[in-house]
Order: sequence, then structure tokens, then C-alpha cells
Amino acid sequence: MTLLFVDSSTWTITLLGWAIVFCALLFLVGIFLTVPKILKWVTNRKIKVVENGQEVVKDINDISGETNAVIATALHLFLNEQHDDESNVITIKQVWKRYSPWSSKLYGMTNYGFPHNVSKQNRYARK
Amino acid sequence: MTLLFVDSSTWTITLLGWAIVFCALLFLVGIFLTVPKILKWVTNRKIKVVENGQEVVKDINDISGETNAVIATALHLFLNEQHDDESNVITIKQVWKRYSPWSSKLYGMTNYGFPHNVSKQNRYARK
Amino acid sequence: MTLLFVDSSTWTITLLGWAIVFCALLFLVGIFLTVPKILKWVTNRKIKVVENGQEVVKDINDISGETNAVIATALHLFLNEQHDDESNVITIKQVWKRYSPWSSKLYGMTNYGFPHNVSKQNRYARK
Amino acid sequence: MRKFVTVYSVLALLFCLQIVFGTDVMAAVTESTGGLSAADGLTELWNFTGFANLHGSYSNLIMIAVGLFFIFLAVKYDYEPLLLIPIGTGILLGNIPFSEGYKIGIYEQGSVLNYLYFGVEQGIYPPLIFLGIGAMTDFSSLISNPKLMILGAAAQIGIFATFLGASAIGFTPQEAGAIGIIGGADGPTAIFLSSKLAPHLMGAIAIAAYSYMALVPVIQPPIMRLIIPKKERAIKMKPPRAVSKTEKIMFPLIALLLTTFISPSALPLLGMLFFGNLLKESGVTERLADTARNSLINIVTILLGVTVGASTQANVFLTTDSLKIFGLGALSFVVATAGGLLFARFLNVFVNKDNKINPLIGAAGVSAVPDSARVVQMEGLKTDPNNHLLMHAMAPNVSGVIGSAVAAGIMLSFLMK
Amino acid sequence: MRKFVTVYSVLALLFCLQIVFGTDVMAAVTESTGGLSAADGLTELWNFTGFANLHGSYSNLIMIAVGLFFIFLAVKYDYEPLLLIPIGTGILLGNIPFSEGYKIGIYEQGSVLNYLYFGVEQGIYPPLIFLGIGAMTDFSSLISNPKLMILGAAAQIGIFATFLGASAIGFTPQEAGAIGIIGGADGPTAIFLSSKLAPHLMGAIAIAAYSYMALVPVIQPPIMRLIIPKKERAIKMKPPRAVSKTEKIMFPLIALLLTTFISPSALPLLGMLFFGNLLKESGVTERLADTARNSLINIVTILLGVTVGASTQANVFLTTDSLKIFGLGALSFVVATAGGLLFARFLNVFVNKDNKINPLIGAAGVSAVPDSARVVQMEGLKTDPNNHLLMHAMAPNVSGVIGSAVAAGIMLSFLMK
Amino acid sequence: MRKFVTVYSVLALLFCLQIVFGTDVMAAVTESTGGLSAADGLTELWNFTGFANLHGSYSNLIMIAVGLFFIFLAVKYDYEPLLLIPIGTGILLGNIPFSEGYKIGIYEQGSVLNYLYFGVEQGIYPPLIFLGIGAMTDFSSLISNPKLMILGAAAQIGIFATFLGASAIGFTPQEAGAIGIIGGADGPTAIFLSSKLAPHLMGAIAIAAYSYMALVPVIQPPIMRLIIPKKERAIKMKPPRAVSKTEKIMFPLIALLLTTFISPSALPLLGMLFFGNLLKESGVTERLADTARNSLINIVTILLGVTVGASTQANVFLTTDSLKIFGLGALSFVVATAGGLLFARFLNVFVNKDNKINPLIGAAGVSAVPDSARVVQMEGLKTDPNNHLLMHAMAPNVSGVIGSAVAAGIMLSFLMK
Ligand code: NA
Ligand code: NA
Ligand code: NA
Repeated sequence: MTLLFVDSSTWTITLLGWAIVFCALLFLVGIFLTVPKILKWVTNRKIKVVENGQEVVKDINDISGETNAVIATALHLFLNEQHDDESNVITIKQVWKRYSPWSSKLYGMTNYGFPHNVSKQNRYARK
Repeated sequence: MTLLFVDSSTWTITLLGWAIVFCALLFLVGIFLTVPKILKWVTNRKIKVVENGQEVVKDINDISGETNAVIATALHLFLNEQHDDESNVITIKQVWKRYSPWSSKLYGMTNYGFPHNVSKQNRYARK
Repeated sequence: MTLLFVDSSTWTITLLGWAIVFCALLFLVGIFLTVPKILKWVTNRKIKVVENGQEVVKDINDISGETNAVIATALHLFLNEQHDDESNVITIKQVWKRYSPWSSKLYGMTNYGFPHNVSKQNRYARK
Repeated sequence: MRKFVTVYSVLALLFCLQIVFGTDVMAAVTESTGGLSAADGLTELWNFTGFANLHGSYSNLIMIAVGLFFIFLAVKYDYEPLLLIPIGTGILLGNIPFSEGYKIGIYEQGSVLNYLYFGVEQGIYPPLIFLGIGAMTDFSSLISNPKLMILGAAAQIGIFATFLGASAIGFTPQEAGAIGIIGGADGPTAIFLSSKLAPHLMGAIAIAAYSYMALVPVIQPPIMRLIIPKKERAIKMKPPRAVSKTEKIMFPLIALLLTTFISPSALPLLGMLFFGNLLKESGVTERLADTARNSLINIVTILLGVTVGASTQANVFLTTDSLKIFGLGALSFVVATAGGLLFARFLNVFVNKDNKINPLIGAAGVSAVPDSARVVQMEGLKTDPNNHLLMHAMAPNVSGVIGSAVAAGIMLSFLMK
Repeated sequence: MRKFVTVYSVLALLFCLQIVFGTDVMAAVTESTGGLSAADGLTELWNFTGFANLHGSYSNLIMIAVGLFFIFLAVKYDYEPLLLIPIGTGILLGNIPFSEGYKIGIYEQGSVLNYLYFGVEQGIYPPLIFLGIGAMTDFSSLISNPKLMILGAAAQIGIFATFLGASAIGFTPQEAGAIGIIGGADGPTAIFLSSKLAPHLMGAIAIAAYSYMALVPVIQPPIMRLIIPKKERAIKMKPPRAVSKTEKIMFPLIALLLTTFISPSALPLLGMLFFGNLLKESGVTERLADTARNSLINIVTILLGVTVGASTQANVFLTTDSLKIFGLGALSFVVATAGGLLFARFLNVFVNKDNKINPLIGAAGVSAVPDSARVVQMEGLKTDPNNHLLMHAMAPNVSGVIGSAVAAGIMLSFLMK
Repeated sequence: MRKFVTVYSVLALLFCLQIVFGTDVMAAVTESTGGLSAADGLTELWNFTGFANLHGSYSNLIMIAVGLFFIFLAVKYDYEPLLLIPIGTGILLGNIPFSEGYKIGIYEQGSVLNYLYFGVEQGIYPPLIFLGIGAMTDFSSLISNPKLMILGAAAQIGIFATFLGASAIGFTPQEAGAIGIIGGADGPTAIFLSSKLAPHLMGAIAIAAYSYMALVPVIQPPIMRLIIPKKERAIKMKPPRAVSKTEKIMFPLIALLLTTFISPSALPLLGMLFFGNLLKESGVTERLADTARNSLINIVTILLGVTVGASTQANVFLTTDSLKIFGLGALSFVVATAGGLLFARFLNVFVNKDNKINPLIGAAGVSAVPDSARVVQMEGLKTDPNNHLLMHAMAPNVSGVIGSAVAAGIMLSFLMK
């Protein structure tokens, strides 16, 4: 039986396939909407148990998004700056590291970046 | 022939096996008790040969254990301190490195930690 | 037919083989003698096109070898110095890293060099 | 120096003459002599060279040009260089003309390239890449706003639409399934699926998938502007909530169990993806995560890229099928993008005014992590220079990876064997 | 948001119903129709899901719970996380229920997990791990006080006692030998030996070995307190002498030659262990040692852990044999610990008063590096807060590794084939 | 302590007696008893030990001495330690005497060493090492003065002269080709070629190649002083011109295409070499280049070294063929060096006075990167302490690598199968 251009099983696979992908992710959506609630409930209960005299329930999971955004941005800026300096240093190191004629033993393969008995390096010179 | 619960070959393997393990390690013990003596003798002979006029034999292998312990402890303390600072730095770097949205190209896979043509990073922005 | 000690095909392989190796590298020589000329011509044409009013042709490819040598030497000296300090630091780090008794979990296999929840390390102590 | 140029010119001339007159002249010259004379040897050797093995056909040269173009794109425009440079070089290696029977070609049993290709043929490399990706990916934005995850499902319509299209133009169901996965915008998944369903098309499918992934910044923006009205493009979304460490550790475990229960055939991909993420988030296996996202993924990327490239040997690759696959691939990217965008608008119908999502982030559902999320950010900035959508776009972006792996598993269940 | 919860609930309900009524209802629904109708397709797909493949048996779910528990132990209590997290995740991957014949399961020819498992099956991974361990381990404490080495031999009684016990309760000699090695407290050695002698028990043996290694801080202290009187626990040992570089280089060479001459079957393990140590101590191959103890061992650990975990597929793993193996494993750890402790006390009889050893360090002879040495340190500190035994305990600890590898070689010589 | 020495002495005596009286006494003792008695067991076990398997032949002990000597050279004189230590340890591992049939030896199907040796046997490791070498090597000095490249071709006369010599003394053409490549002074190329042409000689060829490479600082200087007059040794060369980034990126691409078109059989080697170099020079794939020149090459170096070493199992290795190969190897190094030097003098005839090259750099054409370039530098300094030839010598040095890989490809074309 040909439905439109292709036979029915092709249509079945197409529609059913997409539907299952949807279901799978919907499942995950559902779970990840409930997980934080469960966690919050567990945490709150613990806090209640601990401070059972006063029952001070602090909602520690609810740091506002804005606070996070501010922290994230600050961190981002700080780290970006960090990165620039770092990459300069690394550039210089890389140049040194990669400079094969001096740094190589097996096809420019040395223990570069590792401690080295310097006197050994100069052996040929002293011979 | 069943000796106790199991047949004799099982007992043979058990006792002989353990005995051989013992022998193997006893051998090593023996060798490593003699090796330092040989090394000391070789070293001393060399020193004697060199200073054959005065024959000043210094037992350079016999640094006392206490001295070593003191050095080791000092080093340990120093390095532990070292480590704390280092791990802080690394923590920050790791945070930056792992921050996928900004640092990634192939599924968050970039040349992070490597020199980079910054202008290229901004290409899409300038388009 | 035996020519000298060996048959003629051996001589063929010997002489022809060496000749081909020569040709292959001669080819490369030829190309790498021409490539920079082409690149220079392309660059110059671009500059000409851009500054078509004045036609100031700058030969930017022709930094003199002497200049390069000076830069290279300076860089080399600088980096060698760099290296010495660096290798000292690394030596110390290595010592710390390799000190198995304290740094190991699976046969001295730890997350060394990575941020670590220090409190966990001391768990057994507190137990 | 002049002398060398001369020598070189003579040699070049000689080789050119050979190309013109072909090997017949050479053969004639040597046929008369006996033994392996110098002329004989030269002919024999000549027959081995790539020049001789071109056989007057220029298909290999075309592929070499393609390989050089890939490398050019990567170096000049920084389009997915970590993929395009190995693949481009691989195309060169796979298309040097050679004599068969000497263990050179990637399809010859016992050649080095053939051994390295084994991990592609058997679908071993893709899960290892997913392990590294898992150890790199931060799923926080997805955990903090799980609803956005279904945008990653919506965009998978590209896969199924392409499956339909490929079936309609005459591919077998297995081939159509493998071609469809191009719409998943996910290289390793595409290689994994086509290694199982249609090994003979793998080269074309992989090259198409990676090419379009590299071209995401070119393909998506016009579609976005067409489908999403300017007003909706300006919607600002609320910043995501903080995600606790416990949630981050639980995510890979729950997602692993759930997705592989639904689609066990995707187990190698999803299992490794979430395993990698657990290594990262557990906080106690940092050294393993570090190796997974550095040495291991780099080694596998090198080997996968160069062998996938080399698998495009002209005689296997230059077919009308490959052309069709490229056409279908383009289609699937367009459909996937449109699917994501439209579904995002559709979702807004059910959401109250404060929680509206910016439909642009629907485009990130095709995965192609993180390029499509970046494109969303750029388009967002063009409408409102203060509207940063990147973090929000990451949620559909990573869920697109999960979605297309699930889809690959479903295709396998339906079509394998 | 509310809407999603609703949708999710409906779906969950649907799946639960399926589990209750089984696939028969579904099959009945679709049997009447011809072609691959939607209902057909759904049935077919359903038959592929993990839910359908549970087949009403809950053994897979039990194993999944075990896997999650391993991960929990690693994350929460930091018990050997580098092993328990890969193994735990592997248990999950191996126990997702699947349809056979689709190259998913670890025991199916051609599946990705099967390819990765090859290194376990053939005993290739353990020597590579030993290479990395050798490149990490500092044998100084052992070189400076070689006598302590025999404590590492004494504790190997656990291996042979368990061999005896396993034989007594009906295992074949080969199986008994493989089970005995659990008492060696050495994961790679256990995997290596059981891959040769009893491949069908490898999962159980490996899991038992790693579980008890992770539980060393729980198992050993009571035995130590039982066997060693408080007065002897307080013995202070002299600080070890300095060890020269020459000795450190000679150690791996001499130990390699001697141990492999005595027990050539242990060559893959001991050869690689001492090769790694030579790379470390030679001072001229630092870059190789560095790779051996980082990238290489991490890659192998990931692959070994996840495949050993996955090898515990419920239908293979949940047998009474596995239960017996776990029982024997516990026994062997107890016997090994007791053996080390008693031998240490016995040794003290022959030693003059100044050179007495603290018998607690005998417990470190079981290997399980460095956990058992740490346990000794803790117990020592409990008796006298100024008595640091860690360095002394490292000597029997590393010699325990050598001892159990030698024992494995002897078992192979006696029992293989 | 005294007691332990005593015990040890007794044991040692016991073992020595065994060696003297042989296993016959032991056998006689146990023949009379039935079942696996203790004496039986001891005999059986004894038959497994390396002591018993020496069988009175001391060839294994000779090889062990060679292995220890290699390690000594590496540690004491720093001669190529990254190669000599793995190879030396491999020689030890391969020459521990063992009973056959227990999957221990490198030539036994299914042993760990045999699995690791697969990459040597099939020529897979050498291209991966070339990938790393490419990612390490800076071809600038060669690009800036391409003329010097033909010195790298001149020195390849060593390969062909040795081929001729080996044929003359009775080796088959295939064997002669594989032996000739020792003159290429290039370990991976030698292993690659002999794995294809003469697998049974690979151990000897690889050991010869690596030994002479390690001895370059001893072999070359006398030849240099003999052939080059002092006046010519003092020639100062002009500093090389700057090389642009574009040229550096174009170099691997052009060189790859050209050399593999001429010699497609060398594709695995040259393809990977230039691929690695492209990863390095492209500037956009730094993380891949970094892994190629660190983790990847280190892992492969470890595995290749140890298995090549182990392949020298005495019964396979200690033959007159091996001796001849060592002789031919020495010859080929001498011829190659002389060839490079003489051709350099010859070149000077065609060059005007200002552009004269220092003929010493011809010696660097044998490759053995970068040792022979260093030797040139040292010899240059001896003549004139202000004449630094290192950079100039690097050009023939790296072109020597390309040259010998091309030569290997030509040998394959002529001789394979
Ligand atoms: Na996708
Ligand atoms: Na042990
Ligand atoms: Na060479």
C-alpha cells in the first residue's frame, strides 16, 4: 500500500520515530522538573529535623537567578582577563618547546618540560 | 587420595605455591641486603684509589636516618603548602576551562589552554 | 646475467632507486624555490591594488637574515633562562607529585594536580 | 640557484610528457629488452607512481581539490578546524592514486589506513568521542530549565523528514535511515548509525554531516529571520536558576537509565556520553575526566578524521548517490532548523507572558554544539545588543545531541539487519 | 510547567500499564493488522525497549541498584572512586535490558562494548595498568628495609587459603585458583589471572576484588586490634636509611629478572610493573613515565572499569557461584590480613630489641596499595599519636603487589590448560 | 639480618645445585611417587622456572646482558634513552626463559606481548610515530634554504649501497632491501619496511638501526675529519631568511602530495608525517598537535620499544644473519655519511663564492634527527668556535627523513611480494 510517495511502513517509522524521541525527552523534562522539588523537600526536612527547636526553614536552593547572573558575569570577566595573560605565557613557552633544533633528541623528542641533568646535555660539547 | 577435605594435589599447590612466593621474596630480600654493601665497597674503593696518598675513606652512603627524616618532613610541609596554593589556582583555571558555552567548538572542544588568534574567536560577532 | 657480484636487476634497483629519491627531493627543491616568489608576487600585487594611487611596493618578505639571527638569539637566550627557572619549579612539583605514599589512592593513583575536597582526604583520620 | 630551476624544469617537462603520451610509449621502449633492465625498472616504478595510476581519470584530482578546500576553510575561516583539517588531509591521503595489492589504500585488507579505519567501520570511535564530549559538557543550563529540552526533540524532525525524502527518491530503508541522521547535525552519531545501516555510504554521509555542521553559521541565520518575527526575536528570558552539585551528579545517571531503557540501541553513544559527564561531575574522578576530554578524545578525533576523510576514495565516493546525499543533507538541516524554531513559537502559546521563551533558541535544537547556540547568540544580539541568549540556547543545543542519539537508536531498532 | 507534569504523568502511567499487562496485550492489538502499521511499529519498538526486555524478571534492576550503590559509595565516601565509578557505570550499561542480535550487549560479537572488553578478556589491560603503577610507585621504603618485604609474602596466604577453601566447596582447580587471587587484594592481577583460568567467573571475581579493596578501611581495623596487643601496636620503628639513585635504578632490573625467572607466567604483570618503575627511576625517560602514569593508565582504567562493570550482565552474574565467590573473597581478605599480622609478630622473635618492627605493618602486606598502608597509619596513630607508620607500611604494601603477581604466575603454571 | 643472609645463601646454593645437576635428578626423585605429591609439584614448578628453561644454553643470558648494556648506555651516557630503555627492557622480557604453550612469549599466539607486537608486525606503530614527529618538527630551515634538501637525498646512497652489499653476500632481494634501510638511520622507517619485506629479520634490523643511531656521535666525527679539509670545515654560511606562516602551512601539503605521488608505497609514513606537521603549523588544531606529539607518540614509543626489544628472543635472534646485518648496518652508516659529505663538496663547485655551503652539514643528511645535526654543530665549533652550523644542518637532517621514507616506498614498489 503506497501512501503518498512512500509505503506505509516508512510513514510509520517517520512519525513513530519522532514521537518516541519526543516522549523520551518529555520524560526527562518531567523528571527534571520534579527532582529539584524532591531535593528541596529532603533538604528542608533535614533542616527541620536539625533545628527542631526553632524550625527555621531556609530555602537554600532558591538563590535568585539574578544573583547567579551577576556572579557568573563577574567570574567570566575575571577569567577572561586571566586567560589573556596566561595565553601569552603559554605562547612563549610553546615557542620554546617547539623549537626543534635545540629541544630534540628522537626527532625533536626530548624530555622537554621535565627536569634534566644539564651536564648531560653538554656532553658532546665536552668530548 | 583425599587428605582432609581436598585431594593431595590441591594441598600441594597450596603449600608449595605459598612457599615459592616466600622464596621469591626472600631472594629479593637477600639481594637487597647485599646490594648496598657492594655499592658501598665499590664507592669506597674508588675513593681509596683516588686519594691513594692519604686514604681518607668517607662513608658517604651512611647519611643517618634522622637527617633524612628531618629533610623529608621539611620538604613534605613545604610541598603541602605549595600544593594548596597551586590547587586554588588550578581550581580557577578548571572552572574557566570547563565553562563549555564559551570555550567550545566541537561540543565544547577548543584549543583551550593554547595560544589562540583572538580575532578569529570574534569573527561571528563581526559578521 | 651477472654484472659484477650481483645480477642486473639488483643494479637497476640500486641506481634507479637512488635516482628517484634524488628526483623527488629535487622536485621539492624546485617548488620551494618558486613558492616564495609566487607568494611575493601575490602580496605585491595586492599592495599595488590597494594603494593604486601611489604604488608603494614594500618588500615585506625580505626581512634580512641578520635581523632574524639577532631576534632568534635574543629569544633563545631569553627562553633558555626561562627554562631554567621553569625546570626548577617543575622539579619541585614533580617531587611532590611522585611522592607515592601520600599522594596515592589506586597504587599511588590520585587526582593529583586537581582540585580536591580536602575534608575527604582526612576522612579515615576522623573515623 | 638558477641551475636548480633548470634541472627542475627539465624533470617537470619529462613527467608532463609521460602524462601526455601515457605509459604505452614507456612499455614499448622496454618490451624488447630482457631481464629487469634500467628501462624496465623505470617502467615498473613509473607504473607505481600516482601519476601513472591516475589512468587519465581526474576524479582523484577533484577529490584532492576538495580536501585542499576543506583545509583552506579550516585555516582561513576557522570552520570546525579540529574536524576539517583531519578530514581534509584524509581526503588527500585517500586519493593519492596507487597500485592495488600493496596494502596502501584504506579499503585494502592489511593496510595501515585499513587498520585505523576499523574503529570507524565497527562504530568504536564515536562512543569514545561521546565519552570525551560528556566529560566536557556542562548540562547546567538544561537542568535549570528542563522545559527547553523538548526543543531538542522538535529539531529532530530533520532526521525523520530526510528519512522520508530519501525513501521517496529510491534509497532503501536502511540507506534512508543512515542519510536521515545527517539532520541530527552530529558527526559521531552519523558515523555510528551509517556504520551499522549503510557502510557503503558512510563516507558521503560523514562528509555531508561535517560539512553542514561547519556551515551552520551560514545556513541558519536566513531561516531564523524568515520564521521568527522581529518582535519575538527581542524576547528576553529570565536568567536560569542555580543548579546544585547533587542535581548535576544525578542528571547523567537518570538520563542514562531513562534514554537507554527507551532506546537500548543508542546505548554505546548515550551510555558513554553520560558516563563521561559523570566522570566530570562526580568530583572524585577528575583525572579520568581530564584524560577523557583531552588525550583520549584528541587521539580518537585524529584517527577518526583522517580515516573518514580517506574513505572518500574517488572511485567509491564520486557517485550520483553522494550528490543526492549532499542535497538531502542540506534539506535536513533546513527542516531541522525550521522545526526547532516553529516548535519554540508553538510552545509560547502555552506559556504565560513572563515565562515566554525567545523562539530563536529553537534553532539551537539541531545540536551542532556549540555552533548553533553561538548563531542564536549573534542573531539575538543583532535584534537587541543587550539580549544574551547563549546560556539559554545551550539547553536545546545539548538536548539536541541526546535527541539525535535516541533517534539513531530508534532507527537501528527499526531497520538493522 | 504544570502542563508538562501532566503530560509526563500520563506517559508514565502508560508505561506502567505496559509493565503490568505485559506485551501480550500489545501483540494482540496489532496481530490482526497487516503491513507495518503504526500499531505494529509501536509493538516492534516496544519490544526493543528496556521495559519490554525486562521480561518480568527483576534481576537487571537489582544489578542496576548495585551499580548505583557503587557510584554512591564512591561519590559519598570517596572509596576508590577511580575504580568504583567506572565499574558502577559499567554495571548500569551492562544491565540495561536489550534485544539480542543487535550488537548491543557486551557478550555479543561485534558490539562496541565487546570490542572494548577484548582487552579484559585477553588480559591486555592489566599489564598496561601495572606499567602505569610502576611509573608511579616509589620503592624506596622497600629498598631501604628489605626485610619488611617478606611481610608481603606472608599475607599471600590469603590467596592459597582461599584456593583451598574454594576447592573444598566444589570449584574446579582452575576456578579455585582464580577465586583465590581475590585474597591478593589486587584488581589487575585478579582480572589477569581469571581471564586465563576462569573467564566465566571474571565478572564476579573482579567485582569482589575491587569491592573488598574499597572496603579495606572497614575490614582490617578490627582484625588488627584482635591480633596485635596494644603494647606491640606502640612499637616505634627506626627511620629508614637514605636510598641512592643507583639502588633505585637497579631495583626494577634485579627484581624483574629474579621474579620472572622464578615465575615466568607472571612476566606480563611483573615485567610491565618494573619496566614502568625503570622509566620513572632512570631519570632520562621522564616523558614516557609521565604518559604511562597519566594518559595511558587513565585510558586503560576507564576502559577496564566500564567493561568489567558491564560484564556483570544479570543473567551471567546473578548465580549462586557469585555469592560463594563473595563469601570466599571476604574470607581471603581476613586470612590475608591475619597472616601478615601474625608473621610480623613471629618475625619480631628473631630480631633484637632495637630493631623490632611494629606488627601492625603486617596488615599492609595484603597490598591494596595504598589503602591498607593508610589504615596501618591510622591504627598506629590511635595507639600513639606520634608514631607515624605510613612509610614503614609502604614496604610490605608494595611487596604485596609483587607477591600476589608471583602467586598468580605460580597458579598459572600449575593450573593453566 | 644475619639470619636472612644465611637463609638466602642456602636457597641460592640449592638453586645452583639444580643448575649443575639438571632436572634429571629431580625427575628421578619424583618418578617413583604417584599423584601430584609435593615433590611432583616442585618438579613441575621447577620445569616452569626460567632456571629450568635455560636448558643449559646460555644464549638467553647473553641477550639479557645485551639488554642490560643498552639500559646502561642510556642511563650513563644518555644515548637515545627514549629508545634504548624500552628496547633494553624489552630484550630482558623477551629473553626470560619460559615453557612454551602458556601464552608468555612474544611469538606465542594470544600472549599479551604478541597482541602489543601486532602494531609492529603490521607496521601500524611507525606511521603513528611519524605523526608525532611531524607535529614536533620545524621545517623552517629547510623551507628557507631548499637547496640543502638534496643533501638529504645524497646520503640515501647508504641505503642503496647496503642493498647491493646485502645482495652480494647472499640475502634475497627482499631481505637485502630491508637491511639496506638501516642506512636510512630512521627507526620507524626501518621497522615499517622490514615488517613488509622481511618480518623474520625485523628484530635484528630494528636493533641495528637504533644502535647505530645511538652511536652517531661516535661514528660520524672521524669520517667528517677524513673527508672534509680543515679549510672547508671553517666555511661560514649566511643566516637563513625568515619563513612566513603561509609557507609553513603550504609546505606539508605540497610535500605530501608530491612525495606520495612519486612513491605511493611510502604513503603511510609520509602522509602521517606531513599530517602531523599540518596539525602543528595550521595554528587552529593545536590541541590535536599537542596530543600527537605527547601522549600519542609516548604511548606508541613505549609499546614499540618494548615489543621490538622482546622480539629479539635468543633462538630467533642469535644467528649469523644477525651478525651480518650488524656488519652491513655499520657499513651503511659510513657510506651514508660519506655520501652526504662528498655531495656537499661537489655542490660547492656550482655555487658562487658567497653562497658556499659548509660541507660538514652533508653528514646531517643521514637523518638520525637531531643527533647528526648536533654532531655537525660540534665539529663546526671545533674548527671555529664562532661558527654555529646547527640551524643549517637541520635542513639536510629533516630532508634525510623524507628521503629515506621515499626510498622505503621505492623498495616496496620494487620488491614487495
Ligand atoms: Na542533533
Ligand atoms: Na597482594
Ligand atoms: Na634518512
